[in-house]
Amino acid sequence: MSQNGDVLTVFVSGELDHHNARRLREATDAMIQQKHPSKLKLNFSGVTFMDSSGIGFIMGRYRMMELYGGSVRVVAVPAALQKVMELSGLGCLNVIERSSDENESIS
Amino acid sequence: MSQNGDVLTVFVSGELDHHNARRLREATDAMIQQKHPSKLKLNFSGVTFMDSSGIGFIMGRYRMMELYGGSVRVVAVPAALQKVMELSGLGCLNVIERSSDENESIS
Amino acid sequence: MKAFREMKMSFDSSSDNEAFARAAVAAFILPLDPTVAELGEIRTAVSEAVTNCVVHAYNGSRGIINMSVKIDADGTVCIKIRDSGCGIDDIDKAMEPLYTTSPDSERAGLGFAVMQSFSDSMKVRSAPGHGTTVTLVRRLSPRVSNV
Amino acid sequence: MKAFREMKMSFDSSSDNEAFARAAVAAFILPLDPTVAELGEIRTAVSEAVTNCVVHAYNGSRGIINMSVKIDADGTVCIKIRDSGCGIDDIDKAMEPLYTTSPDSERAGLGFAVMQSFSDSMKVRSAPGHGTTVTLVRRLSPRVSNV
Ligand SMILES: Nc1ncnc2c1ncn2[C@@H]1O[C@H](COP(=O)(O)OP(=O)(O)O)[C@@H](O)[C@H]1O
Ligand SMILES: Nc1ncnc2c1ncn2[C@@H]1O[C@H](COP(=O)(O)OP(=O)(O)O)[C@@H](O)[C@H]1O
Repeated sequence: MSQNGDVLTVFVSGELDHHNARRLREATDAMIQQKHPSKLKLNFSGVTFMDSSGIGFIMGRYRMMELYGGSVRVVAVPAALQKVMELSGLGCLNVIERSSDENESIS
Repeated sequence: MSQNGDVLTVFVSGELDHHNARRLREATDAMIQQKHPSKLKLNFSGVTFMDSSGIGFIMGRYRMMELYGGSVRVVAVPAALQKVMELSGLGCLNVIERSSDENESIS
Repeated sequence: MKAFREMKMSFDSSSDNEAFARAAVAAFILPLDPTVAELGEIRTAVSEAVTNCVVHAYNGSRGIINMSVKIDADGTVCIKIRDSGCGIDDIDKAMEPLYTTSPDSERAGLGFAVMQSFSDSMKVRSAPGHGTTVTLVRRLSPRVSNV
Repeated sequence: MKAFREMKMSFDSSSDNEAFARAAVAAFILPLDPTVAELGEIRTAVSEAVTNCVVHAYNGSRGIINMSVKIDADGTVCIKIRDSGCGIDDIDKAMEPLYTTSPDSERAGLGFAVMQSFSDSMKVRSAPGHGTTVTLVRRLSPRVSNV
């Protein structure tokens, strides 16, 4: 995890399923509570597998950041995960960054 | 497969089990019968898994090459396969090249 | 190569077995030479079904999950995932996207939607108090034989 | 993490299932965080046992292979591979290194030697005409917990 201004970036990696989501959620929420960023960036470039538990994880952080008046962006989503992401409707909430914007995710 | 002088080199790759040994045996024997090399080099650098079917494959080629008055050398054996190779007793027949000789396997 | 093959397995409802189950299915259908996308989608659908057994059917307690995979001569893969857990009262409602009975554990209510999207047909049978069986059928794209 | 886990499976004696069986066992024990060497040796031992069912027990005809994997609380892995094939008349002789009844199909006669070398204990039970069960036990090296 890295923090830049009031942006907190979390690099998610490995297989994002129900089993692994718990630890990821705990680690991410501890950081949010500590840093109170206005923007949470979830960098998914290292995610090799994701099912709907990953959607639950994103939605959970989305709600949490809203509570604090902040926002969430999911960046660098591997092509293999696009279809699951699309099913979630998160695209409409402007949470998922299109891959063409991916260079923005460097920050 | 590549031939250099009267040395025939076969690059073996993937998982060398009973299922895959059949195709490998057929392809190798077809080459031997066509080229009649005096030396058969089996390059194992690409082998990611091997059980005793691999030993059977090497022994089979050893007998075949002996019939023709030729010899067999197994080169570039990955560390993970050493223990199975040692069980085979092929070391005593001077068939397995020690990894320190591995540069010789470039030919 | 595409002869009939069948595999059955059972394992406990530990969440470790979500990864195990999808890896086992992937390894079983690998000889059919599926595309990377097909393999990924089948792994995802299996993960959803097994997670539902862990999270909903047994709700954290220990139970047995049964899974079978059947491959037809024409490359059709049929996967059955069965539990002996709490069962589903209203299957139609359960299948609605975003519907979940476990919002607290951050379920998105999209498990059945993903299974449906990643299979050619999905069937859910359930007996409340006795368990649930999900059947997923997926036809793999035909391959030009290279032998 | 190291709680008791158990898995049972059955599959047909197609040679495709040699790779499937070792992949399934590897996926099942992965949560124990085995070393690469341990994982490789267990995969190899499983491959030998399953290959023997395909090659010897059923000798090319179709039959069912049963496999179970049990993980103890202390990280001991117990793998049973059972067939209902021809059985073994003389187990002591069968276990001798280099002994094989199928030299023509290039068996090296080292399957049992490999299984023995790659496990802490190996047990073979067989009833001629009825089938064979091989039990492999392997204790994984203890890990320093990182949680
Ligand atoms: N195997 C099962 N046993 C009992 N209930 C289930 C099972 N699978 C699904 N359900 C019920 O159906 C609902 C919707 O499931 P699903 O679409 O997978 O979403 P989610 O898992 O995110 O809740 C679940 O919340 C649960 O109430
Ligand atoms: N599951 C089995 N069913 C029947 N016979 C078996 C079985 N496993 C081993 N055998 C017998 O034991 C012999 C030795 O087995 P093994 O050491 O694995 O060497 P290999 O498989 O190379 O022959 C085999 O040749 C076969 O006769």
